[in-house]
Amino acid sequence: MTATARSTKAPDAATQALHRSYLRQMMLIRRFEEKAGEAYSLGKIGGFCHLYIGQEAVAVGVMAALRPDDHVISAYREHGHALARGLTSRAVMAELFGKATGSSAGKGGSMHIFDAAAGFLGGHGIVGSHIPLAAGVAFAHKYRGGDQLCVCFFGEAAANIGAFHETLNMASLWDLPAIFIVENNGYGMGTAVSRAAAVTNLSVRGNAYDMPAEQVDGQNVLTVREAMDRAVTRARAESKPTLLEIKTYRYVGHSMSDAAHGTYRTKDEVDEYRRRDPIAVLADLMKAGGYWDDGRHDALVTEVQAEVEDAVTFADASPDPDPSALYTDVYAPEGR
Amino acid sequence: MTATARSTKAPDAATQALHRSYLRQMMLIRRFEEKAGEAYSLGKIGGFCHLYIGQEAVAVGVMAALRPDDHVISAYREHGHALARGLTSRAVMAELFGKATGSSAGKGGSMHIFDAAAGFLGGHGIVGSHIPLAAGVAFAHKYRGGDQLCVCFFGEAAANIGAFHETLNMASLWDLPAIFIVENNGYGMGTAVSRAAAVTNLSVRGNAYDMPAEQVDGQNVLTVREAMDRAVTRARAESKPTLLEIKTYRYVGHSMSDAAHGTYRTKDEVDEYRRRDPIAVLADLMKAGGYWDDGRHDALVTEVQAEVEDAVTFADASPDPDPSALYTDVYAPEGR
Amino acid sequence: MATLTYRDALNVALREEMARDDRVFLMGEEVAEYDGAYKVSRGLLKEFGPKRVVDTPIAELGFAGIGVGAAMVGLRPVIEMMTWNFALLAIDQIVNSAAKMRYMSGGQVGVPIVFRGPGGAALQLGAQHSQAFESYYAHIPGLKVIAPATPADAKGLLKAAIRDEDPVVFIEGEMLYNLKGEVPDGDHVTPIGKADIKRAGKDVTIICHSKTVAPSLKAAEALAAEGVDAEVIDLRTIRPLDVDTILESVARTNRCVVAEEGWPFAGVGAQVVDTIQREAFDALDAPILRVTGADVPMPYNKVLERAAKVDAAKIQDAAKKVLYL
Amino acid sequence: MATLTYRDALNVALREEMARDDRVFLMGEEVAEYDGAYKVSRGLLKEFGPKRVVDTPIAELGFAGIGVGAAMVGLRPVIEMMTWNFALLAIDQIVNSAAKMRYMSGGQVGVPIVFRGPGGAALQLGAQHSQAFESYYAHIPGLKVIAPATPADAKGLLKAAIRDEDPVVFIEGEMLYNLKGEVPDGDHVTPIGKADIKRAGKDVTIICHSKTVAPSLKAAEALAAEGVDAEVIDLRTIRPLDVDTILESVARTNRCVVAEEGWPFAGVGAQVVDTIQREAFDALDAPILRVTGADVPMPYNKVLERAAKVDAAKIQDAAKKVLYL
Ligand SMILES: Cc1ncc(C[n+]2csc(CCOP(=O)(O)OP(=O)(O)O)c2C)c(N)n1
Ligand SMILES: Cc1ncc(C[n+]2csc(CCOP(=O)(O)OP(=O)(O)O)c2C)c(N)n1
Ligand SMILES: [Mg+2]
Ligand SMILES: [Mg+2]
Repeated sequence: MTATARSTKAPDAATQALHRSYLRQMMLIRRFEEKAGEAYSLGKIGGFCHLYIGQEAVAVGVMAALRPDDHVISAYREHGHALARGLTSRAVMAELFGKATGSSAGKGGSMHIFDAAAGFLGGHGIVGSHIPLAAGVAFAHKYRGGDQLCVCFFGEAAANIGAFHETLNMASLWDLPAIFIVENNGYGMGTAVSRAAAVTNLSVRGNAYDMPAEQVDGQNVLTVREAMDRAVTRARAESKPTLLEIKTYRYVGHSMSDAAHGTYRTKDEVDEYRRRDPIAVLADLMKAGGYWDDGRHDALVTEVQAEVEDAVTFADASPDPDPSALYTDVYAPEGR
Repeated sequence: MTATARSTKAPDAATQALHRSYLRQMMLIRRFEEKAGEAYSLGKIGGFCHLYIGQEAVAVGVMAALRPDDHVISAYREHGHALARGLTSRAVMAELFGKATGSSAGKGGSMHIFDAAAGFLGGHGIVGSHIPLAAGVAFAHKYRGGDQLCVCFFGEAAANIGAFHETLNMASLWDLPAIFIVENNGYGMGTAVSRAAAVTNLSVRGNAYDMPAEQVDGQNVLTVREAMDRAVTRARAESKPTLLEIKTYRYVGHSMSDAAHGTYRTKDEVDEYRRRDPIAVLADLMKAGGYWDDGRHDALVTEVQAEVEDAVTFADASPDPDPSALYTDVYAPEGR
Repeated sequence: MATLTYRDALNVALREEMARDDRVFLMGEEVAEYDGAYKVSRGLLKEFGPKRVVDTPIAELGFAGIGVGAAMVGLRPVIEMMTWNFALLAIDQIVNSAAKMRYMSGGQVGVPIVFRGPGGAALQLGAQHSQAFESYYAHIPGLKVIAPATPADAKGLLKAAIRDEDPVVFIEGEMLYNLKGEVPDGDHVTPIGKADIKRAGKDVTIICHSKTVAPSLKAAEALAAEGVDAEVIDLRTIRPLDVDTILESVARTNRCVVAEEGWPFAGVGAQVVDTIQREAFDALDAPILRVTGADVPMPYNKVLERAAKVDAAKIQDAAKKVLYL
Repeated sequence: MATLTYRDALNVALREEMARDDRVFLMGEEVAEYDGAYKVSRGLLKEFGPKRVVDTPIAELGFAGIGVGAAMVGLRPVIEMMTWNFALLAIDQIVNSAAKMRYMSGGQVGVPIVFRGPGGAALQLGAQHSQAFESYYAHIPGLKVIAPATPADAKGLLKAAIRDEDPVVFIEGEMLYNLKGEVPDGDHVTPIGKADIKRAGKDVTIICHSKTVAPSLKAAEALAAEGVDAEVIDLRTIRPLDVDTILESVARTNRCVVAEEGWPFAGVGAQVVDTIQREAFDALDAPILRVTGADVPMPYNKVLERAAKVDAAKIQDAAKKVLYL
């Protein structure tokens, strides 16, 4: 039985617990992002704020396949990745609020969430710029001789920029343990993938670098996890990179200043995708297996709701960075 | 009968004349480059000087398929392209000598040969930087509604840089009448293609952009011409780009400061390639057809030799640019 | 004379130039179907169609180069950089292709192109999205660099830039897009290379451009209340620099402050200072002071960001210092 | 103390640092099997193997970023730019990734990396291959910028750069590679941020760096023959600038010339001038003059190229002007 197949037979207890944890993470990200959207409207969060609503299964399925000593790097739509990697809701929310208790001490913001201890290396705002960084991290892992790997998340529109090409070529040429995740949510800002890429099946670009590549259903967290398991094995056992194009959708606008629909896509299209919501897909599968029900679901809703409320309270109550922080961290402290 | 097939039957007179002109152009380029090498050793040419010896069939076969109102753009190994496009030996040699009579008035040099009237748009020194320029020229042709096209020459090593990727994607997405010629001479400076590109058959990269692509034998000028005819038709009739990987070899070092062999390739390898010399390949075919012989060949050797000697005499006798030229051409003349 | 926002003034300039010359086209990310990330190109797709208003993939280096190529054969591209921060990816094309083509072709091939978009910081966009790169482009022979501060100049200078035979780097301000002002109707073309004396004064010259113009004027008002009569010069064009206007002013005021949004080291202001001390050494009664963005990557936090930015108080303060007040 | 070329001094520094710290690796085009386009890395592949001396494809943006990524997790990459002209393709990684990482991560992630290679013009390489970009990098908070002029400094400063916790832009000179000089053996580490008084003098301060040091010293000799005692200061580090040494000198000489290879507008010299006039206004007896490369793309022709470049005569001339001679 593959994990994705619908089944009335329940999996073992460990698997059930795993599924519950995936569900919790996805629900947490969803609630967190909704709350971030509200806080943005209240002016508590500034700048650009790119929400991850609809794409949760990608972050959760990917992270599930990793070890704590692996590394993860992402772009500006990274709140979900950070939470799935284990950063606390408090640290992420406080960063969005620009507070000293934030994961980047309030200096990074929504687009630059970092947690070195968790192996979470940002949050990067220049499209595609972190793709070579990921290869560099993988290069270091290989250099040191360990079997760690580096995962890199980016959008399908980023696959059209030069850094993607240069990096995938080198990663394949040098057999670097990197996994490149194209989150194909169909749009780069207002531009549909078919208006930006001469091939819309982006996984075919793997051939140009002799890199194993797959297209993956990104609405089912278990499918994502399975594809990742294959890629992780390839990285750890053979030190080889993989390109995973994970098909997903963002329900919300590109950023807080962009409407969810109306300009470049229809409400119908958004509704259509919402019908295969990643949270519902997993919850339904668990229910079908008999190890989930509405009661437990409601309890989990309450639980993540409480966690997010606590994060907001914490962020609200946290102080701004000290004014002196303006001039620290430009360079290493003297004498280090 | 295809033009490349060996045959004892002679083609018609027009074709014979065409073949003679290809042969002459290749021989002229060969002799021109040998002479440039000598002049460099004498200090008459400065800076970098990248010779085209061995690759002549590519330039000649490609240009043969073009119209005068098409455009051609190249990198720094472009003397051969310029001559094949119809720039005079005098203008090119004088440019290498840095003289006022040079094709770029002595301000460009070996890497920056231009002739706007001939549609020859340089001579560019940053690897890959002219690939988007070519697409831009093709964009302009399409914009204006004509059926002109733009040909872009670059080395196989340039296919690893970001500009290649970004440009080929847009050229395909927008159906631009551009022909991208990868002159795969096996090396980028001292780096063999297999040490720089994760795929050594570079034509497969066309798939990543849904762009028609071919691998072509670059030692036979007629094969090059045929492949170009297909690409030209595609560009003119359908306004579609093509990627042609033309396999060739440079007999000489990367530039004047690089030995022909010893560091990164063996003398045997160079000798091996010399055995399929593009000039000999065509001359043999013409001889087999009965419309060429040693006497005519020797006369042609003398003819191109005289042309090149004249070019050197001309370049030598030409003046340096006026000192005031230092400050002209930075901006358009006032009031233009 | 209509009252327009800076955004709409740019839009009008684009529209008029596109109507006037069918070689002009606009290309960039989200310029067409989305009407522009900052809506500068609103309505242009509808009016001129997809041939002349072209959405691109995210490929700054590539489409900057495509613009240069099109300009080499006679079109007049306007290439929008969604912001100038992203143009670092394209700077090779701007510096090595656009700026040098005419020279290295011995005068044969000009590149009449405009690269435009917002530069500098908006609000809380963090380190990678809050940079002012005027000095980078102004460093380069072969480029012209323009940074308008008002709706009228936005229109007049963009029209001039599009008509120019040489590559122009045109740096707008996201924070200025909503600024309203009187804009002359019709063919209002402002000459490139001419500074504008925004306020005449006799005690101190404040030199500024783009986003530092408004705080400079505010500082001048505050100074007036303290009995100091400040002259405010908006450079408008950074390269070529209007040295005459600057020197003429400093010859009268004998004191000078230079304000710019960007970082201090080798910024535009450094060049202005160099020029003045060299050409007007004896006129100076005090060292020239500069007011710049803090010499740090831009922090996200609101309070820190405010502290990092140039404001009227800092300019006022500097002006008083050069007056030894 | 051995006599080494500048090239070999760099080679020794790389070799010693690679032997000392196995986190250090060298990456770039042709650095390994070809022994370096300019042979700076000669023998390193043989000694340290392909894991630590890595040939790359032509992909400046990509391998600069790979270096930054490796540095983020604790390696100490030395990334060779075949020349700094090509680094414009990689400047986004240097400015937006390397320089800002520590700050935007709130101090968590440093980037101990060295980007190095030759900058400026060699001989007749034309417009795209003859550019000096010190001011670009020095503009950026988060970067350190070094440009050594002698073999001893090449060794000592490269070692310091490799040991530094922050990203360093290290600009060599192709025209200096064959320069010979005494180089201290062993662990010779020159502190970053300290200028070097190459010649003491009392009449005028000549500030220079990299390729303008030799012509400055030559100019000083010529001036001595005319009875002028010039002090020559080699900046060595551009950022952070050694303001103390500069000011101390100008306080004594009261006159100053700044020479640099690059273009004038917002160059390094502009910042030096700005600093001096601000901090030592009353000490100055004449305006500071700058000697720079001509404000044009570099021409290929030998005669024009010579006219475009800084030389001793131009520096001497400027020194006499500030002395009103
Ligand atoms: C180099 C660069 N160009 C443009 C932008 C502006 N921009 C930010 S996000 C974005 C769209 C990216 O789309 P995609 O890669 O599909 O990711 P998604 O937003 O869908 O997650 C653009 C154009 C940028 N940040 N960097
Ligand atoms: C962006 C950039 N990086 C590096 C160089 C230095 N360089 C000049 S030619 C060359 C090799 C190019 O090889 P290829 O593209 O195969 O062309 P070929 O020389 O074989 O004709 C290199 C690395 C450059 N000019 N530009
Ligand atoms: Mg997307
Ligand atoms: Mg090659």
